[in-house]
Amino acid sequence: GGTATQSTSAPPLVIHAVDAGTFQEDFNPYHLEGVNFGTSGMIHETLMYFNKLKPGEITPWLALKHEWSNNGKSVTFTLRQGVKWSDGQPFTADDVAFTFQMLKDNPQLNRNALEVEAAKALAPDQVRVDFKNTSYAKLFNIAGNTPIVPKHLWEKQKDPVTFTNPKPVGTGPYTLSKFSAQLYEFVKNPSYWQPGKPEVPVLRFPAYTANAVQTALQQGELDWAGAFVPDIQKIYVQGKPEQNKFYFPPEGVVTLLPNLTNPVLAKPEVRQAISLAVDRDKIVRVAERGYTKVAHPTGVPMPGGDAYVSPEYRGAAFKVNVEQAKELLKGIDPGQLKFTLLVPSPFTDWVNAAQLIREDLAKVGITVETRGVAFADWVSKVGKGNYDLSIRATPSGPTPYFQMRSMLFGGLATPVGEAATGNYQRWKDAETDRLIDAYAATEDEAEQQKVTQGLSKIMVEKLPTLPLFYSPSWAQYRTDKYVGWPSEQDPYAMPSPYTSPDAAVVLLHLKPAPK
Amino acid sequence: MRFLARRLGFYLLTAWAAVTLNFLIPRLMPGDPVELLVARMKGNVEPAAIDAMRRAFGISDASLWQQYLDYLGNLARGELGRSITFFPTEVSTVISDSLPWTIGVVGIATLISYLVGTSLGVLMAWKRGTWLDGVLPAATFMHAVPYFWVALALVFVFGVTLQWFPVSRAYGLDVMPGFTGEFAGSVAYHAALPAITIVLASMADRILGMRNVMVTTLGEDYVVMAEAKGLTSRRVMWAYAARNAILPNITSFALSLGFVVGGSVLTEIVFSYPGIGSMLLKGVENEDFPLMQGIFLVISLAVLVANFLADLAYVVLDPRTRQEAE
Amino acid sequence: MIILEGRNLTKHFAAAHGPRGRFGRRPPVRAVEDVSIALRAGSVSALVGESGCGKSTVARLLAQVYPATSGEVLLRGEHVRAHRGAAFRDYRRQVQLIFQDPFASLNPFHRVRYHLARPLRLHGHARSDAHERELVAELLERVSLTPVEQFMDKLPHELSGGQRQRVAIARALAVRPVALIADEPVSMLDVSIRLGVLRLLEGLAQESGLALLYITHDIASARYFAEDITVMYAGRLIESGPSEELTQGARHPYTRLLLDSAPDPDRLAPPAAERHGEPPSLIDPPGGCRFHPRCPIALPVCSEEAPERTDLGEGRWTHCYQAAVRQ
Amino acid sequence: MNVLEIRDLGVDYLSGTGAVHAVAGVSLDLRRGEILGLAGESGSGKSTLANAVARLLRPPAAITSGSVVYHRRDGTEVDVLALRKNELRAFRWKELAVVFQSAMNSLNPVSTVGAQIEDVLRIHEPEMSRAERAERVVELLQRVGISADRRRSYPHELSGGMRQRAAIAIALALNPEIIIMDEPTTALDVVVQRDILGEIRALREEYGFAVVFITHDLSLLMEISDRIAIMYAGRVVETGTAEGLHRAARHPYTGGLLRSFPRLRGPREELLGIPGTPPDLRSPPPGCAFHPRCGLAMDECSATMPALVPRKGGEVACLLNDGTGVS
Amino acid sequence: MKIKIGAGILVLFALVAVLGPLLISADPAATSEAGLQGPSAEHWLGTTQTGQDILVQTVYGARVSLGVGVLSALIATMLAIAVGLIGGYVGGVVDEVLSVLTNIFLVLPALPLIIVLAGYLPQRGVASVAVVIAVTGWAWGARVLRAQTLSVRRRDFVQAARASGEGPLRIVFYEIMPVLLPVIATSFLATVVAAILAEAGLSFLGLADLSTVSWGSMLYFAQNGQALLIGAWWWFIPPGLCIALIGTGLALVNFGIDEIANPRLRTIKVPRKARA
Ligand SMILES: Nc1ncnc2c1ncn2[C@@H]1O[C@H](COP(=O)(O)OP(=O)(O)OP(=O)(O)O)[C@@H](O)[C@H]1O
Ligand SMILES: Nc1ncnc2c1ncn2[C@@H]1O[C@H](COP(=O)(O)OP(=O)(O)OP(=O)(O)O)[C@@H](O)[C@H]1O
Ligand SMILES: [Mg+2]
Ligand SMILES: [Mg+2]
Repeated sequence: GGTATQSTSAPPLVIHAVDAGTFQEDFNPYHLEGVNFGTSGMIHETLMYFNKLKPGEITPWLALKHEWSNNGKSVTFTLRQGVKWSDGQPFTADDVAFTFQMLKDNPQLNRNALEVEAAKALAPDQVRVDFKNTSYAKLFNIAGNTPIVPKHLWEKQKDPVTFTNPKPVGTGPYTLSKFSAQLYEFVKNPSYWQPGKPEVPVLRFPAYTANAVQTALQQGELDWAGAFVPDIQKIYVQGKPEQNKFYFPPEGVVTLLPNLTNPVLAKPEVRQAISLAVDRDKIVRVAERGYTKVAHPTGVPMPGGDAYVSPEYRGAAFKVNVEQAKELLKGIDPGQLKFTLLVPSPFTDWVNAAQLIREDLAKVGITVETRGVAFADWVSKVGKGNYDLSIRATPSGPTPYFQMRSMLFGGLATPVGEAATGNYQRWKDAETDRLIDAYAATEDEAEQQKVTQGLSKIMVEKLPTLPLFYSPSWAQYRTDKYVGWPSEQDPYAMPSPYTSPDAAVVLLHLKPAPK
Repeated sequence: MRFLARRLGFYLLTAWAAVTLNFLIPRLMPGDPVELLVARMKGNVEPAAIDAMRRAFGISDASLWQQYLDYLGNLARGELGRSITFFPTEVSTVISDSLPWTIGVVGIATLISYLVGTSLGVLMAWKRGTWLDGVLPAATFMHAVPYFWVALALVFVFGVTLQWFPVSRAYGLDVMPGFTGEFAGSVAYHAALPAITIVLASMADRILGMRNVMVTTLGEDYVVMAEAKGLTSRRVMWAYAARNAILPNITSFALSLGFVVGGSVLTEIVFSYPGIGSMLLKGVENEDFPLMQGIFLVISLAVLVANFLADLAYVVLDPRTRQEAE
Repeated sequence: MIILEGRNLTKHFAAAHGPRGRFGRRPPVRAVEDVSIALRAGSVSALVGESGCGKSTVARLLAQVYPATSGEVLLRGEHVRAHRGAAFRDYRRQVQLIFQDPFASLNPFHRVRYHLARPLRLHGHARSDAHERELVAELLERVSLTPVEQFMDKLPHELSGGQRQRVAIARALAVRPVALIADEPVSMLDVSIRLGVLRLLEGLAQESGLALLYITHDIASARYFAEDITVMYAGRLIESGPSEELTQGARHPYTRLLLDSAPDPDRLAPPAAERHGEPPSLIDPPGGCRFHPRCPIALPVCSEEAPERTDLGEGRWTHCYQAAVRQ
Repeated sequence: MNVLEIRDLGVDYLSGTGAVHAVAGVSLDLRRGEILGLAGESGSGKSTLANAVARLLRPPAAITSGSVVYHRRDGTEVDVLALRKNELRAFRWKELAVVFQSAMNSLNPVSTVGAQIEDVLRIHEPEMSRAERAERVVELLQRVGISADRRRSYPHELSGGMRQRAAIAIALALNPEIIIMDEPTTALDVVVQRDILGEIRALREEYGFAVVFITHDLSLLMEISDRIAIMYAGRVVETGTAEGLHRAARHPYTGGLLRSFPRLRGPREELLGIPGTPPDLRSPPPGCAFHPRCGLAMDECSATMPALVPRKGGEVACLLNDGTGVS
Repeated sequence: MKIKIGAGILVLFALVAVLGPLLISADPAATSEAGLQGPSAEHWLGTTQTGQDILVQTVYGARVSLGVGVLSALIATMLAIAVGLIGGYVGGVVDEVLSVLTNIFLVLPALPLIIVLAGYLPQRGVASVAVVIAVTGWAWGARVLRAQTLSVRRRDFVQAARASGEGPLRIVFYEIMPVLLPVIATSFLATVVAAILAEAGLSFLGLADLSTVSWGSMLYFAQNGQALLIGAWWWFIPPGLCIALIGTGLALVNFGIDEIANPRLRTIKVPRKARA
C-alpha cells in the first residue's frame, strides 16, 4: 500500500459509486450494502464478463471458456493461466472450487441462490461445478456475478459470513492502499494479468451522501459518479458538454403494474385503455427530466435487445390515443374505474410520474388516487399484492429473458397476502410459463432468442404489465483526465461506477487524456 | 442524597421503559428488512436467497418473551447486534464511529447556545424597555423555525453562494484523522455550519425561557432587597436574580435536550454530517431494526444522563434541595 | 345543645419532606393531638392559637375533609363513620366550612349565581329554576349583598374581599348546614371591613341556631364574637373557658403570654422586651407539656409528662400543672 | 431635627386603563431617632411611599411630583430623588436601609444568611478585611438574637422569626440613619412579633436611627411609635403622636380605624368599623376621598379636597377640622 | 398587542388554509413543462422542477401543516388533560403511575422516537402522522397540567366545592379545568407549533406521505431537487417561512396569554421623564 499518488505521473481518478456518509472497513464481496464499492470487479474478479448493454456479448475473464454437461446440471470452466493473486500466490482451480463450495456451505452469502451441489478442481486450470437443477439460464449468475476469492486466505476464516476482509487480496487490477471512514484508495495492481493495464494508477473513493455528491459534482470534485442529478445541465454539465459528459443507458424497465387480481384491471381492455391514455413522452420529459427513454412496448431495451424482440414489433412504439381509450372503456361501469396508485415516496421522480399518470387517466374517465408511501411499506404492499396500481422497476439481466421472467413467470405469482419476489401484478398464463421454462432448458442462443421473442409478443398483445420507460443507469464522467469511457456509440460496459464488474471493465478501457 | 437516589431510580425505570419500548416497536410493526434490502439491490440479489439472509441477520422466530430475554441479555453484555445496512458491522461499532461527531457538534453547540441564550435572556430581562427588546421578535421567530430550514438557508448562503464554509462531511478529504492541528482545524471548520444551525435554532428557546423566569425573578423581594442594599447592578443581576432564575431553567434545559437532539438529527442530514442522526435515518430507511434500536437507545440514554446531570446541577445550585437530600 | 363534637381527635400527616428515620420512613407531622371540642347550636365558639398550631387541621377533621388518625367526630351525638356515599354526603351537607382566603375560595370562572345555585341544586333545595333564583336572591339578602340583582351576575374578581367572603358564607348557607366552621374568615380582610363579616356570622348563629366555630389567631376578636374560647398550642388544647373570663383571667402561661403579646393600644407601657423563643416543630415536638421550653414557670415535671386536664369550674379547664396558681 | 423631609410627593402607576395615583401630594417629616408609624388600609399607598423614598420604584411606577430631602448629621442636604446611580448606592444602606414585609422573600434563597450580610459589607466597606467582615457578621447576628453558627444557614433553614431578625441584622450592617420597615411582622405570630418589636425598640435606643414603621395594624403602632401618620387613598390624612391620636383622633377615618379594633382589656366597647370599601385609586372620589364612607360627611366634602393643616400635636386633612369648612 | 399580531397571523393562515384551495382551484400537484421558473406574473412564487406552482402548493400545504398541527395538538392536549388532571386530582397510586409515564415520555427524545415510529408506520397519511406526533408530544402538557392541578386542587374553592357536595368529575371539569384554560391553551398552542415542526421534519426526511402536498414535503422535494445548488431560493424559502410564521404567530399568542396570566412579563415602555 502506501501513498503512491504522487509518484506516478497520471492523476488519480476520483469516483463516487454509492451514497455513503461514512465507510465501514468491509471488503467482503459477498456482503450486500456494507461492502465498499470496487471490491468485486476491481479486486475480486469473476470468471466471465457479461455486457448487459449488448445482450449475449460475453467476454472471457478468469475463465477462458465454459462447457455444460449433465443436462445443464454441471458446468466446467477452463481457467486462464498465469493469473496471480495480489499477494503473489498463483490463482488456480482450487480457488474457484473453494468459492463455490463456500456458497454452498454458507447460504447467507449465496445471494444469487445458486443451487450448488459440489465444486471440484479437475486440474489446476479446470474446475467443475455441479448444480441440483438445470442451470443454463443461470450462467450469468454463476460466471458473471460470483467474485472469486483466494482459498489460501479465506479458508483460514472461521466465519466467512461476518468476515470483513480488511486486507483484500484479489486477482483484479487494483489493490486497497488506504482506508478511512471518509475515503479509501485503490492503487494499481502491478502484477495484473492484463499487461500494461490499468492505466489509471490510483482510484480515490470519497464518501458522499446523496446530497453532498451534488455539490461535489458541481464543484468538479468528481471524475466519475453514478448519481441522480435533478438538474444535470445546471449542476453538472455547466455548459461544458464536451468535458462533463453523462450517459444514462437503460438498465431494466419501469412499468405501471396493474394488479391483476383486481377484477377490473384483469380486463385486457382496461389495461389497453390505460396504456393508450398515458403520455409516456411527457412522463419522461417532466418526471424523468429527459434522462431516459420511453420504453419499447415489449419492455426490452432497444436497440440492444433487437434479437430478442419479435420482428413484427421491433419498430413498435407507444402512442397516446385518448379517443380509442375511451372507446375501449365504454362497456365498463365508470364507478368501477377508481384506483389507487401506490408509489414509494422517496422516489420523487416516480411520485411525479404518478401525478402525470393520474392527470392522463382522468382524461379517459379513470379516477386515480396517488398515494406516496414509505419505501418499506411500498415493498411490502406490492410484494403482497395489496394495491391497485403501482410503479415498479424490473431489473435487467444479461439478456431480456431475465427481465421477462421476473415480470411474467407464473411461478412467481404468489397468492395475495404472500410476499412475491417478481411478477407482482400476478400474471398467470400457461403460454408464458411454457416459454420461460423452454428458455431455461436450452443452452442454444438462437433457441433462447426465439423463446424471448414469444414473450415479447405477449407483452405487446396481452399487456400483462404496462412498460413506461427504462430505468436509467446513472453515470457522469469527465474527460479532462481520462478518456475511453463507454458511450451510446460504444456501449462496451455499463458506464455507472456502481455496477460491478462493469466498473472494472471501464477502468481497464481508460487512457490518459491527450494534453 | 435521597433526592438523587429517587431520581436515579426514576431514570433507571425510564431507561428500562426505553429499552422495552425499543424492543417492542419493531416487533409490533410490520416490515421485513431483508425484503427491503432485496428490493433496494435491484437485481443484485436473487429473491430466492432471502431466507438464508434472514438467518444471517439474526432475525429470529423465537417467542417474544424469549427474544426479550435474549435482547436484555445481549444489552447487558453491551451487544446491540449487527447492523443490517452495514452488515456485518456491529451496531455498537456504527454507533461508536458516529456518536463522537454528534456529541462534539451537538454538545458544543448546545453549550454555546445555553451560555449565550441564557446570558442574553438575563440581559434582556434586566434591560427591559431598551433596544434589547428588539431581540424578542427575532427570538420568537427563531423559536418557531425548523432546524433543517435554518440549515438549508445557511447552506444556501454560506455554503453555496458565498462558499465560506464546507457543507458536508466532518473533515476535509485531504486530511487524515489523527491528533494533528490540521485535522482539528478541518474538523472545526466543517463543524461550523452545523453548529451555528443548532445554536441559532435552539438559542431562541433559551433566551425566551430565561427571560421569562428572569423577569419574574426580578420582581421578587430579594432582588429588590439586593438593589436596596446598594449592591452593584452586575452583582444584583447575576448573583441574585440570574442565580435564582437559572434554577427552573435547568430542568427545562435538560428536558429540551431531547428536542435539540431531535433537531440535530435533521441538521446532520442536511449537512451530510456523519453523526448519529444520519445513521438513524439510514436505519429507518432500511428498516434496520438493530441499528435503529441501538441508536434510539443511545440517544435516549444520553438524554437521560443529561437529565440526571441536570438534577445533580440542581442539587448543587439549590440549597433547598440539598437539605432535602440529606 | 351540642351539635357537633370532636373527641380525642388526633391527626398525623405523612411528611412530604424532611429526613427519614429507620426503614426509610419519615416521622409523621403530629399536627393535632388529642383534641376534644364541642359546638353548640346558636352559639359561637372560638379556637385560638398561633400559626401552624393545628387550627385548620381541627377544622378539617370536624368537616371530615380527611379522616382522623384516631378519635371520633359526633354529629348530634351520633358517630360519623361513612366516608363516602349518601351518608357522608348528608354529613357534608350539615357541616360546612368557610375558608380564610376569600380570594381563593371562589372559583374565578363562575358567577356568584353559579356558586350559590350549585349547592342548592345538589342538595335538592331548589324545585325549579324560578325557585332557585328566588333562593339565591334570598341567600344574597341574608348576607347583605344588596341589591341582589346586581350581585348575582358578578364574577368574583368584580367583588371586594369582604363581598367575596359574604358570597362564600352564602354558599355555605345554601347547603343549609347545622354547623359552620369558619377558618380565619377575616384575617385576610382589612380591619375596616372585618367587623361587618364577623357581625354577619354572629347574627347567623343567633338567628338561625347554627353552631359556629370561629377559628382565629386574634384573641381579641374572639373575645368579642365568641361565647367561649379554646386555646391551642402546638397541636394540643391548653385552655378553654367562657371568653370574658378566659381573656381577663387566663390560667395557662401560654394564654397569658398570648394576651400579653397581643397589641393593645390601651396599654400604657409596652411590656418589657424579652425573648420567648420560637414555636416548636410538630415533627419532633417537645416531650411533656409542649410549651415547657418557652414557659416562664415550667417545673421539672413539665418536660416529662403532659399535664392532664384540670377543671376549673364554670366551664373552664386547662392543661397545666400550675393551673391553681393565680398570678 | 428632621432627618428626612418629604414634600408633595406623587407616585403614579401607569397602565393602559389609566394611571393609579398611589401616592398623591404627600408631605411628611421624619425626625432624627424617632419611630414614625405609617398606617392605613391595604392599598392606601404605604409601600409605594416607602419605595419612593428608597428610590426602589420600578416601572410602571413613576414619581410625578415632589421632593425628598435627606439631612446628614453634618447638616448637608441631599436631594434623594436627584441622586445618581453611584450616590444612590451609597445612600441606600449607608444612610437608609429597608426591612421588607416578608423576610422569607427578601432573603436570597440560594445564599447563606451570613453571605448576604457580608455582601453589604464588601460593597460598602471595601477596606474591611475578610476576618473583620466575618467578625462583624457574627456580631450583627448576635445583636439581633441569632447564634453565630446560624450564619451558614440558608433562609429556608430558619424559622420565620429568625429570618425577620436576619433581615434586621442586614439593615443594621452599616449603621444607617433611617430604617424603613414595611410590615416587618405581619407574617409572624403575636408572641414572636412582640419579641421583634421589643428588639427594634432596643436597637433604636442603642443606635439612634430613625424608623419608618409601616403596618395596617393601628393598635400595634400605638404601642411602638412616637408619631403616627395615617394614610388613606394615597394621601396622609392625619399625623400626630400615638398618645394624641389615641386620646382624640381628629380625622373620622382615624376614628373609624381605632374603633374597629376589638380590645382585650377593659369593657367590651361597641365596635363600629367603617362602612363601605376603599376607593379605586384610578378614579378616586372627588373632594375628600373618604367622604363616601364618612359618617360625618358634608356636602362640601365631595367638592373640596381638604389640605393637611397643622393642629395641636399634629396635622389633619379634614374639612371638619379645617376651620374653613365648619360653619 | 402580541396576541393581536399573533392572532392576525394565525387567522390569515387559517383563512388561506380554509379558503385558499377554494379560490385557487388548481391542483397543487399538477405538473407542467415550465419547470424551475423564478417568480413571475404567471407564477407568483415560481415553479418547482416539475413545473408545479409553488404558490398553489404553499396554499394547499397550509391545510396539511395546520391540519396535522391542530389534529395532533388536539389529541395530545386531550391526552394531557386526561393524564394531568386526573393524576393531579386523584393522586395516590394512579398519580404515581401516570406521572412516571409522563416523565418517561418527557425524557425520551421525541423526534427520534417519532422518526422511529414513523419508520414503522404502515400508513403514512396525515392522520397517522398526527397520531404519532401526538403520542410523543403530550407529556409536556400533562406535566404542566398536573402541577397546576395539584396547586388548584389545594385552592380553597375546590375544597369548598367538595364540601358543598360536588362529585369528582364535576370538580375536575367544572371547577379545575376552567381555571386551567389559559394553561391548556398555552400547552395546546405550543403543541401545535411542535407538531407542525415535527410534521415538517418527518416530511423533510421523506417519512411522511409525500404525495400529499405539505410544507414539509415541499421542502423535501426542494432538497431532493437541489434547489439550493440551482439557486432556486423561491422553492425552499416559502414553505420554511410559512412554518416559521405560523410558529411565530402561535408563539406570540402564547406569550400574550402568558403575559395576561403573569403581568410581570409584559414589555414595558419606560416614560422618559420618570425619575423612578
Ligand atoms: N396535608 C398536610 N400534610 C402534612 N402536613 C400538614 C398538612 N396540613 C397541615 N400540616 C401541618 O400541620 C401543622 C398544623 O397545620 P394547620 O394548617 O392546621 O395550622 P393552623 O393552625 O391552621 O395554621 P395557620 O394559622 O397558619 O393557618 C402544620 O405544621 C402544617 O405544616
Ligand atoms: N405594580 C403596580 N401596578 C399598578 N398598580 C399598583 C402596582 N403596585 C401597587 N399598585 C397600586 O397602588 C396602590 C398602592 O399600593 P401599595 O402597595 O403602596 O399599598 P399598601 O398601602 O402598601 O398596601 P398593603 O397594605 O396591601 O401593602 C394600590 O391601589 C395598588 O393597587
Ligand atoms: Mg389555618
Ligand atoms: Mg404594602
